[in-house]
Amino acid sequence: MNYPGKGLVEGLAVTARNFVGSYFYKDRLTTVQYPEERIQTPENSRTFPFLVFDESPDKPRCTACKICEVECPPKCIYIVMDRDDKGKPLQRPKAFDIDISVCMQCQICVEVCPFESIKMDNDYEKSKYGRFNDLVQRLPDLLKSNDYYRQIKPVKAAEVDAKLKAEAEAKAAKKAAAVAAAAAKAAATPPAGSAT
Amino acid sequence: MNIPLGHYLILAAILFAIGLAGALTRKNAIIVLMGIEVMFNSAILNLVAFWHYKHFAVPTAQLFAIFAIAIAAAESAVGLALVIAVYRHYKSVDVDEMKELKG
Amino acid sequence: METIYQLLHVTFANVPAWTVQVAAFLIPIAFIFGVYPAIFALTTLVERKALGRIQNRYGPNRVGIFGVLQPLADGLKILLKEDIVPRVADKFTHFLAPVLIVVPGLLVYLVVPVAPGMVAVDLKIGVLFALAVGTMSAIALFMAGWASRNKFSLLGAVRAVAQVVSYEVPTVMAGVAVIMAAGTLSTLTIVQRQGGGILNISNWYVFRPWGLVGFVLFVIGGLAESARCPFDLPEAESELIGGYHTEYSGFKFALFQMGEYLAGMAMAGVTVTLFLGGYMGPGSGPGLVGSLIAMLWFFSKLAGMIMLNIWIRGTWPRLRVDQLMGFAWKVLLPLALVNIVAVGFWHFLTPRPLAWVVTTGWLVIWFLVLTKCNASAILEKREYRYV
Amino acid sequence: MNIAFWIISAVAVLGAVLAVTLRNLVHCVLALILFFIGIAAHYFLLRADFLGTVQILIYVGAVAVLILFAIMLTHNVTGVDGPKELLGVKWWSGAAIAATLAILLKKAILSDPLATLLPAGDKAQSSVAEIGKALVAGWVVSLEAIAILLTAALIGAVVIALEEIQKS
Amino acid sequence: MDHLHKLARQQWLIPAIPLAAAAIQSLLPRSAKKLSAGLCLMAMGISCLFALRAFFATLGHAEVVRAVWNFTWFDYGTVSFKLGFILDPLTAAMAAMVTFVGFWIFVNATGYMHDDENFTRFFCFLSLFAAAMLGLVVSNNILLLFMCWELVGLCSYLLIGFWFHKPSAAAACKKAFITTRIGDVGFFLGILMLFWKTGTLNLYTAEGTGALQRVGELLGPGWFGWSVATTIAVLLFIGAMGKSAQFPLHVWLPDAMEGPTPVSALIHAATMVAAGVFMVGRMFPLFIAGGSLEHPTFAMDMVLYVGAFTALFSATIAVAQFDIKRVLAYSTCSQLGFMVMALGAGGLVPGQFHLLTHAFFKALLFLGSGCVIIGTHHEQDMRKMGGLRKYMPITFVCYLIGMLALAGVPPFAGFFSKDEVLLVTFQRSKLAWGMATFAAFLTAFYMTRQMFMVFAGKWRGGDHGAAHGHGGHEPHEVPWNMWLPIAVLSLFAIGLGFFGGKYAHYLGAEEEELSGKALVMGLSVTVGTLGILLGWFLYGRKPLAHASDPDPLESKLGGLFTCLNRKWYVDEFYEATIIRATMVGGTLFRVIDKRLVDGILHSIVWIVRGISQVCRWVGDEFFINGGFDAGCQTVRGSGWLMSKLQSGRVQNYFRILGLGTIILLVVYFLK
Repeated sequence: MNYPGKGLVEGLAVTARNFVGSYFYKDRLTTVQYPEERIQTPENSRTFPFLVFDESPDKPRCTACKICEVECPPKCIYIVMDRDDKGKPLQRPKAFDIDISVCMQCQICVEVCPFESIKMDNDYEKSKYGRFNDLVQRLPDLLKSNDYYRQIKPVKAAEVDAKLKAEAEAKAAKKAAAVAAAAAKAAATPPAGSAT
Repeated sequence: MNIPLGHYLILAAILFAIGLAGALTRKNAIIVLMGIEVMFNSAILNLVAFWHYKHFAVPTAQLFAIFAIAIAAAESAVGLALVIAVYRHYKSVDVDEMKELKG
Repeated sequence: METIYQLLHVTFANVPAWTVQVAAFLIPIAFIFGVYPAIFALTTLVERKALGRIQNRYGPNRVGIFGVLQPLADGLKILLKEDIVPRVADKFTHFLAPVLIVVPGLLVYLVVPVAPGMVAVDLKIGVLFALAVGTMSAIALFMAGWASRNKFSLLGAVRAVAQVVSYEVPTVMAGVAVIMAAGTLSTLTIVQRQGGGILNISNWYVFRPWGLVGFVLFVIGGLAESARCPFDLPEAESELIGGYHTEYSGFKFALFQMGEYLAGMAMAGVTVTLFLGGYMGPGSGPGLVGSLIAMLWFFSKLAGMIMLNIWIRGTWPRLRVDQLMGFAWKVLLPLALVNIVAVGFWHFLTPRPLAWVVTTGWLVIWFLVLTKCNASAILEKREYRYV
Repeated sequence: MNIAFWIISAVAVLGAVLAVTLRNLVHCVLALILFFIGIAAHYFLLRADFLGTVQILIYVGAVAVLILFAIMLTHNVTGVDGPKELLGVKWWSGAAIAATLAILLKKAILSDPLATLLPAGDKAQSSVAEIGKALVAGWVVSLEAIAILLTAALIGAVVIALEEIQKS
Repeated sequence: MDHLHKLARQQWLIPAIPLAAAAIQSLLPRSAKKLSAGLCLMAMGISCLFALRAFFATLGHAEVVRAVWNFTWFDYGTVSFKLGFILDPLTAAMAAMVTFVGFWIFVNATGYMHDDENFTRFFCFLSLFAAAMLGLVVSNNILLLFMCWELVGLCSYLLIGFWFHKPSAAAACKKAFITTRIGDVGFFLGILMLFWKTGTLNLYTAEGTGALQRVGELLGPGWFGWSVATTIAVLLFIGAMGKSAQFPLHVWLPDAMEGPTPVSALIHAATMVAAGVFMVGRMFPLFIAGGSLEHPTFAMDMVLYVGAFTALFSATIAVAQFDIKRVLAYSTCSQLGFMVMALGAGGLVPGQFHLLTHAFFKALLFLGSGCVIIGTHHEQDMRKMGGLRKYMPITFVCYLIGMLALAGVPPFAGFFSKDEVLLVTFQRSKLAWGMATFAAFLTAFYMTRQMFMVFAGKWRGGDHGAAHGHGGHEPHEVPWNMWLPIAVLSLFAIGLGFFGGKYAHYLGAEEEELSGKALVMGLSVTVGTLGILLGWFLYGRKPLAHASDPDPLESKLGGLFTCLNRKWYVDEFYEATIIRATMVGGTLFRVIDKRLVDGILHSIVWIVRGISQVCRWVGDEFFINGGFDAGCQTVRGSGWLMSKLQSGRVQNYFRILGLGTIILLVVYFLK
């Protein structure tokens, strides 16, 4: 049956269903009551970079190679390499600052890092009351454990771990091979004079 | 209330004179029409005043007032339509410029 | 007013008479100034919550328990806002408009009875007064839009005035049907005429063929006159930013909102009075208890009408300007005129079943004729390319 | 209630004076509305409630809006009305004629014994039902004539205002 | 009687219902065909029920019953104009006939107009016509009657010219309108005179103050030596002549056949043309006032002979027509002549009775011809028909009944009524009776001719088929909504005659034994039979073989046939005399105006100019000019001042108005 205003009446029926239904079926409500409840952010989401350390914050993966500092398009990364008293580089950052009011979350730093040290975080609660200093993330703010990384991005973390492990094993194997080779060489080489 | 009838009549006369002055002095046709509305209203006020003071037994004066209001409404509708039509033609609503009969 | 006067006079027999008189004057005014703005405040909250539920959201629920303090928070926020007046605006008119817009809405409540004998002024011409005062809002809207010196404002104002003037006609005509049936213009008498019958309900005018049609017409006209959805073209956010109140901020803006809501509620109140039996309902009658029940009935009906408005706002899309005008003049006005004739049939035809049949038949025939005549305006269900 | 008469009269006169003297057209209309409301208040004071309401409904609700629309359609929307017209011959002659007329009318009114007539008080009660009955009983022909007039005015106004649009 | 008065108060409903339907229909869109036709039929049906109720209420009373309901239309000074509605047997029978026949004609029209794109407009006009006609019938006031009279004229104009894109239809509708308007001048003069003499336009009132109840006061001298009543009657009859197509104002009716056939059936056979007869019947007291059977008034004589002549004259023309509808149109003229003649002979009852029976069978014949036209795909020439009996059996049977009724064959309705007419005429004038009897003979003959040409023989439509491009179609039977009405009407054409005797009593004539009953009846049957036999002899034995064959009668009569075929050259005569005379007169006056009057004027001017030259030479230059120039200057100056007043500035006028008021007030005070 078709009558004038049919569409209007059907529309009223739909909204009435919504109105009543939303009191009885919680799954109709799409709102997340934010401070009390949060939703797991998707793995591919990203906010700002952070630095990964493995065992303790003293030993970040970062070697202060400054590749990221160079590559960063808005130049929001500032790195000072740590040196010992003699001025010898210690291959770790003394200062690592990211100005998140400048950072544009492009992830290029992550792409270029050869040490899998800098990664994108998904922590979105970075609001601060100050406009200048408060928004500069210092090294202690940036350092987060690998466990944390595994937690927020399990798949990628597993890949990285596997890769690092493989590299470490390869390195160890190579080292072992080198040691073995050296040993073999030492063993296999007769004294030169005796041969001639 | 003990205002004598004369007060109302004089009030109506003053309002009428104001309306007349508006209709006479202003150049804008719309204000001329407004002046005429003022005169209409003051005339109707007379009717109602006489009804209240003298002929309150029958509603005839109020009927006349209603008729007069209806006629004034019709007059203003047509008058304003004419003003709009004239404006389209002369690009002006100045009554001094509307002195030609030919279009 | 007279009832209150009597009540006070009897209760406080030994106070000077003029105090009683003044009190009888002030109490209704206090009532109107106190209750209806309070209902307005509540309505804003209920509206937001209901709209949320209609869209499967929660709505405001943070300020106070269930968000009941939200209106207070809104009010505070809007009071603290900066009041900006455009430099080129017509200052005086710009200031006057938000003041004037609240007045007609409040004036209408003067003649809306909330319980037996409880009406601020029992005017003999109550219905006409309510409708006449309603038109004055058009002037305030025009002043607001014109004084802002803003194209969007002016367009909104012109739309508002055209809309109010156009929908005034069918609304009044729908009211005329009730006036004819009741034989009086007094709102109190009209409500009394709707009493009796089964449970004080069956004599409501909405349960008459012409009354139903009149009710629908009046609700539509009321929505349009108070510029509520789906007739909110004057302030259409997506087209005119905010229409006539684009250039208003702070408390003046709040006054506009308030005026609009008060006008809408006033129309709802008049609708309840004219068609839904006012305070009539099971249990309402004279006496203290009866009056309280009657008041309960009136305010529940008012709440129902407000909910209907919210429901409609949450559902229907906005009209186009030409559709708006065409609807008023080609559908509502003829239907209202036909409805008046139907009341004539109702009045003169006996016995009642015959009147029912003839009136219903007459209205249905004309409804079909109007549908046929406006067939080109009725939109078919359309398949959109991009769903 | 004397005070009411004087206040309302002052409002009405003020409205009328402003309506015909203000420079800005829209302000003129707003003043005119004030005047209309003043007249309506006078009707209420004279116990012609129905007329007062009709006055508001028709004049404030319709005629004033109509004038506003006419201004919007004919003038620059800000409503500013050209240079000042004061102090011209035209102004003085018009004002003089109006003033003379007012004075003479006052004299005429006061010279009549009716001017001192006191009000009837509560006896003058307007009954809407009475007006309605009179309209459809004794004055039905006038009512019909008014109806025809209004219809003709409606059609005429539309035709006059639409004419040029259709041509172009 | 109380019941009758109650019904009389409701008489207005009979025209009001179709009027309301017309009002609604006029607002319907073009596509609402079914709704429009439904409304029209419904309104007519309801009206018919009301009319039948009124009709049956008037039956069975011992004497003539009459109930009226008058009301004041408006007061003008001391004069109050009243309108009124009447319920008496004349009205009741007429209203019942109009609504009943009209209803079936409307049904037929739904079929006939089925494919017309202006269907809605057509039915709107039909409703309006029905309303006007019924208003005419039920009005108790000559002014209301006249208004409705004009309104039916207007509807007739609209409906004849319904296909106004055809030039012939446009001309025909103008002709019908103008010709009847000539008669209406007389009618209106009659009304004015009636009002002048009696001061009222109501025909009957309960108090006995109606115009027709006071004809006794109208026997004073009027115009041309007649009494006032006779003068009014003659003037009114001029109106009736126009409306009822009496010679010499009959010329519009045949041309009116340009309209759609249901219109011809409704307006030009059953109802509107009968309005003239009805009006004469309604005003009958005026016609007979002051006369008797032996010394009838001039009005009665005029009515009698105009009727008799028209009956014969039109019948002769009908003999030689080839258009199926034109034959019927002239036949209608002729039958109207019979009715008028009967009235003129003092026989109100036979005249009205013939009106009723004629309405049924002539509507039947017209609708039948409409069926034939539809069945043969819009062919109207009888020479191109033939053999339709095979193709359209139902139409044939009904048409045959109608034809027999018209020809006056005994058991059918036409026989009874025509016999009554002839009988009453026989009492008055042997001459008129003779003419009428011959007309009856011709009637039988031309109807037989038509039957044979249309229904007998073989289908001749194919002859010209190639030329028209659609003639290849075989004729076919029409749909049910077209044949059902004629079937219903044919029942009445058979049966209605038996009520004739009762009808006489019903309308109030005294039962009187008329002489020569056997002779008249025998002769009318004889001439009817002879006519049919002659028709069979000429057309039935050997039907036309081809459409181009000459008419058998043409070979017998020769030039006379051509003369009849051209309608006795009346149109040409009018063209040559009245119209030409008017044109010539106009030209003549123009010439007189230009030559004679202007010539005189010019010569006077020359003379005056000559004199003035002399005067100027003699003394003007010297004596007068000195003072005159100064005067001229003054006049010019004042004129200049006055022209300043006419500045075209509204406010100046306004200002002067204000000043004038002030001056008036000042004068008032100084007085």
